[in-house]
Amino acid sequence: MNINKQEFFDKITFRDSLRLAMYDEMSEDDKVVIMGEDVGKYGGAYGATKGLLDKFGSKRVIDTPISEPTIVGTAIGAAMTGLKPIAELMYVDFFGMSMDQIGNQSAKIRYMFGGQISVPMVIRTQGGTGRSGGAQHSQSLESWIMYMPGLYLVMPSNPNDAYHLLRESIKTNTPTVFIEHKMLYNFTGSLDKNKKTIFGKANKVKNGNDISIITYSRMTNFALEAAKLLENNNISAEVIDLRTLNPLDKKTIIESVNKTNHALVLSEGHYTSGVASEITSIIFENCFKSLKRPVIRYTAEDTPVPVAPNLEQKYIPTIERIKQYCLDILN
Amino acid sequence: MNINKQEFFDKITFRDSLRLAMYDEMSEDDKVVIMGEDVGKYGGAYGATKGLLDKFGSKRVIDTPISEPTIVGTAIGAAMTGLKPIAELMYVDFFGMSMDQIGNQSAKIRYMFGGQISVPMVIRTQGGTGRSGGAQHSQSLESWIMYMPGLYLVMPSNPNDAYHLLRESIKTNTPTVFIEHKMLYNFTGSLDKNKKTIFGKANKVKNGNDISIITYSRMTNFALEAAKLLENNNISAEVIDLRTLNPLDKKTIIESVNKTNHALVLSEGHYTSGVASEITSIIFENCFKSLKRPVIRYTAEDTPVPVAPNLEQKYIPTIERIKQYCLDILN
Amino acid sequence: MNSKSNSILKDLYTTMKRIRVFEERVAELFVRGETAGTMLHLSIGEELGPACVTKAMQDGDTFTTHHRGHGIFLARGGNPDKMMAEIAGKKDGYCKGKGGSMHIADMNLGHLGANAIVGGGIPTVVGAALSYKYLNNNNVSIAFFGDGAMQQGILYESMNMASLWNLPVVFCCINNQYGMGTKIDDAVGIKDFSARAKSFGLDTLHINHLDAEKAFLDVKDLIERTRNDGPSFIEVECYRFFGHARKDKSPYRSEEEEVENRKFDPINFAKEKILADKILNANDILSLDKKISDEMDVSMKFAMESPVNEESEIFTDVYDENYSIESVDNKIRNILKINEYK
Amino acid sequence: MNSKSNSILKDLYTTMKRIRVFEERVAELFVRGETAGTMLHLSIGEELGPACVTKAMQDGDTFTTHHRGHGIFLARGGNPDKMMAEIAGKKDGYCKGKGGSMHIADMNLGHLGANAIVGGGIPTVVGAALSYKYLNNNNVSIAFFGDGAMQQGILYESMNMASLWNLPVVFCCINNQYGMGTKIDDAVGIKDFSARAKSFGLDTLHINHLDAEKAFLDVKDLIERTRNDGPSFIEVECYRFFGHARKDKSPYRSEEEEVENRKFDPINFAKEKILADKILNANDILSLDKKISDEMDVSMKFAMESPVNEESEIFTDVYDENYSIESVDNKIRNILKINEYK
Ligand SMILES: Cc1ncc(C[n+]2csc(CCOP(=O)(O)OP(=O)(O)O)c2C)c(N)n1
Ligand SMILES: Cc1ncc(C[n+]2csc(CCOP(=O)(O)OP(=O)(O)O)c2C)c(N)n1
Ligand SMILES: [Mg+2]
Ligand SMILES: [Mg+2]
Repeated sequence: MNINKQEFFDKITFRDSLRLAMYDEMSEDDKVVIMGEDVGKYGGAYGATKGLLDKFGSKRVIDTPISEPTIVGTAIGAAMTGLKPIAELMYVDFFGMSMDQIGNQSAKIRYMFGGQISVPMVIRTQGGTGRSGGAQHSQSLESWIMYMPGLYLVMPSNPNDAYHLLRESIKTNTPTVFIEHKMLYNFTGSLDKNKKTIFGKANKVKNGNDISIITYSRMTNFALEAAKLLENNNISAEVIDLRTLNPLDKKTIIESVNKTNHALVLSEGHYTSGVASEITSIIFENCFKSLKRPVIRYTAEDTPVPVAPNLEQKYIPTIERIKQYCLDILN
Repeated sequence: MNINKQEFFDKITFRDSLRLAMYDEMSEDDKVVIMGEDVGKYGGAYGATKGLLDKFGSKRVIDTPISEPTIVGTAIGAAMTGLKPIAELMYVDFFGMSMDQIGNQSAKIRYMFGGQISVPMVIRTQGGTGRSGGAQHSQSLESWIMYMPGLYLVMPSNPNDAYHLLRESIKTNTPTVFIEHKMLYNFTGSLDKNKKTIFGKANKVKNGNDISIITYSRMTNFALEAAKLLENNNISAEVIDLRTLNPLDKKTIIESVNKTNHALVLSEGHYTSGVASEITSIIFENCFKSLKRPVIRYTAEDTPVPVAPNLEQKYIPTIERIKQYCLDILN
Repeated sequence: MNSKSNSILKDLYTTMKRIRVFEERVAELFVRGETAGTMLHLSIGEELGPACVTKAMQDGDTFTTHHRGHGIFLARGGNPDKMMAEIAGKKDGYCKGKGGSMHIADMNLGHLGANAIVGGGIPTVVGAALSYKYLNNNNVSIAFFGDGAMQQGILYESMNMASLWNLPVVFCCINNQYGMGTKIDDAVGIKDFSARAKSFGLDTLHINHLDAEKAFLDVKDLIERTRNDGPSFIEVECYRFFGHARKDKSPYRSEEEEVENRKFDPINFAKEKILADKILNANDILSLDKKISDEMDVSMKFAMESPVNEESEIFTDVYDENYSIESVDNKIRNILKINEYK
Repeated sequence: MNSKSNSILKDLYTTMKRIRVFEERVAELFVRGETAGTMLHLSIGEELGPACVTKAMQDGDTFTTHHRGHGIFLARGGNPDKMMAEIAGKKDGYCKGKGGSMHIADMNLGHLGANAIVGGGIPTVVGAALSYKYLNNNNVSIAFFGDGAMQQGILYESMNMASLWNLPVVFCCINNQYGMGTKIDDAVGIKDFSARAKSFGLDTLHINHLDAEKAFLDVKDLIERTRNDGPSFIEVECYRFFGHARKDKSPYRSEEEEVENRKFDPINFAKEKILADKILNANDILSLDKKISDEMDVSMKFAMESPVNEESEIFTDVYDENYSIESVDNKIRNILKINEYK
């Protein structure tokens, strides 16, 4: 990539934004290291660390064996003793085997030890459907993390947020889980290094008056597409991209719904007991008086993810149906 | 225990109910085996398998090494090849290391393999606060499981349900997570072997007209105590014990709230993104028109569990505050 | 060279060749855009292990495989039509297209499932072997996995349990020298996997040659010992001829290395031995190969012609009972309906 | 016997004795109902390993412990007042009473934390050692764990990584023969833990005697080698004199076994050697013991008199920054307030 050209920043991929964020952070702070399976020579399963090994060497970009719990655990130990590790888990689905180190250790160390020490680490990982990865390579497990006090949880939807939020995630001393959607890596947008994304602040990506679509990660783009379609029906939808699920910017959600009086919560996770349940509760609780219709949560199905492409596509929310449910709510 | 005396059944502990359920099921079906850490000679960390080794021998009551992922994985393999294993995880907190086998394997095998095979196993485990076990031995992690399609989730509150639901959990071919609250083992009640608990049906443990308290597991008892206090204020609270979180008996919840027009959701899990969020959403969605006040969810705090007994006590819902919040809602 | 031995080698050759051609057709299916996704892990070059080990199995023996398991399954008798259809994500596949390449299974054949989690299927066979011991039948259960899985803790937990209970389990490591782009030297401190297995009390066998017949006989002995005496470990050294998955062009290794290593081809080795020992002549082999090629063409066609599955299939097979899963659409419609007159 | 050696043994005796008495006071604290809960895992009988290994550590070296870690921490210099207060769940404890016996830590002393998850603290030291290598200082990091943790997969993943990267890590197994009620023979197929470690490329040391001085010298050598040459494994055999936790009366083992094994007491052994070698006389020892006893009485008193912590402490230390955590009560009050006039 030729990062000296403005056009590079005008149309940068999500992937390159992430690479650049790590590049910049590593250049500024030599305590930042990357570790994970195939993050070095291979450049990351989805290419997000490509080039970093060449630039920073194998002491700072560390290829690990296929040992997820220990990758996270090692990052914890490094973070407690002076480094700022970015540990990559190739798929979010590998939370299954590493939740002890993530949820029982990194999230709780500061608390259990009475505030003696912080664990300044980032767990970068990748999730979601879209590539027929099947039930064990396509999940959305953010609700597990959102349930764990002590962890920040970041799920950006565009290159600018990806860049700034990853840098902030590395800088903060609180262990942070950073989940990238596999279908976003090739998604392009502009990046302005001066246009910092405020960590913990939701983004009103589209202003609107009739209904609020509250979402995050890849579904933000689905929501925007649906909002476009809704314009044809003379409906002006507001789209809120949460960006960070912890901290969660309740204020922006509530203000939006209090304005539009209608809400659709959109998530690629399962319906039951997912992030959408939490957001839905928050809206009902706080906008009970202003809501003209019940909040609707539109999510993936309550089944494992099927492999067959035709099933996988119907398994998650579709733009067409987002539009339709908005119309239904407003009816 | 002298199980020939009626009085034994009139006042049986939760622990003995569980033992008896396993005893009866193992007596009826020689494919049922128990495996886990210290389930044999030790009789289980909380005594729930005491005596079973003597009765059924070490081929059926199997002490395992301290290898949680493999305990679950071994149970899966056994379940796929003719046995009906009950795997004990000593603490629910050990989900952290075994969620791959629980959530990525047992829950999904049937689906991924197109319905070719079932995984008839039970994971019995134990959770909750009350013994100063600290952040890694006192969690309520049911929301992780509730989020995983393919798993039943059972959390009984009394000896009769414990007995019948455990037997049903063993009988069903769907992998079932059965979570016992550590403070319930010594809790007594009556057991009627003929009074079967319907799997998937919530229990209206107390009838009432003014407000519905929706809860499960140990908090059911807190709710009942609070309901008693509320009587003094001339308030009649209805208490619903969900018993199984998957299947979830939405109908009973909805009918109750549609009658009382007020609801408090009570859980020992965290506030954010927990089971309470799901129940709260369901009530708002389905009782939006009948609700006179917003639903309130009352839960443990959004922090790890502190060890100090005085802090631990304040960390979870208290009976006094349950009462108070009911009054506040009705005000 | 007696005729029994003759037929062993011929069998092994046929099995290996069928794997090779099957995988080539999968690659073609991919190129034609007919596979479900790109996560297709081919075992070209690694045929020896699957052929030898599955041939040493008996009725009722079971196994699990890793993500690179087509060859093992096919060698054990998997139906290539249904396999190919599953890989294409189609209705006629083994798992109705819901599992795909990485989650293929066949209970009738004792295939307890491929697994997309490295190491994920290993404890399954410990549990199966526990059943066999309990039920007092004489079966073994075999876990196949890659060298990468040697770095998954669950393997050692499983080895210990199998050893403690003296279970009829075979842990079979197909060591193709790579875990994705990471060479084995960059993944382990010490490469002697047998030493690891021995330290947990397992009987071991290390195959690092191309002689399939010899390998088969050694494996057969070991599996019979396992049936009676307890767990064992097999390492089969080989080389992953191509990229990790369909899109990987292996930029992390040199072309020379690849060319050099592809010379160690178990199929060529077997073919030459067959010719040298005059078990078959060149023409026989040509027509055998042709038969295999035709067979796999048919399978590929079968897969391409198989219909996709109905949308309603999303909702089946989640729970055992007739617990009907409400679609999200239904859930939403209900809520909208209830609140219609507000 | 030179005077340096004299002082080593005296030191080791003192350290072991301090552990013993500390643990006895914890037991007393429990009986008085002054501990936070019953999950108190005493290391009586197991003092040799903690004493020797911590004495061989240098400034800046770090360690993690398991749930039975009081002795290790105390031996490394832990303040018994603050330890006892933590075990009581009090404000003056190391972790403000929020961590308790199983989550005690002291960053100033390099104690990266006890852990209630068997094996949970093991990879931490691999990460610490990675830092040391990166930062180019000369420190080692040591994980202490029990024989039960030898059955946790994460240990082998950690050994492999330490070996692969040649990190200054010591894996120290305090083998007290039991994991709760399960005797080691019922937990492992093969008891030779050193063989396991060796197969992953680790230098090993097995201590199965009571001679603390000899053990210390061997450990010291090993740790110095680790500092320069890479990871190692120490197994210290001992016997858990009492139950697993405070309420366990060990019904799963015989009284004879206990009586027999309690004879192998490292403290008695050291005392007799001190007397035999005339390093101290009986009176010296009596007064030394008295001093220790007094010290621990003071600590116990300190713990009992320490106040409980304020309720507001529930909400601190969760996140690093001044991210204020809203209490559930606040959340509820807000919702009620917003909806007041409905
Ligand atoms: C637990 C887990 N970690 C990482 C991956 C991603 N991944 C898939 S295959 C693979 C390489 C596995 O190497 P190996 O076990 O040697 O098998 P091979 O691909 O060489 O057949 C990796 C890292 C995974 N699927 N599961
Ligand atoms: C992962 C995990 N599994 C189980 C337990 C419950 N448990 C606590 S201590 C213990 C025994 C551990 O034995 P060992 O490692 O030998 O240590 P010891 O208690 O003998 O010092 C068990 C099973 C736990 N805390 N963590
Ligand atoms: Mg490999
Ligand atoms: Mg022990």
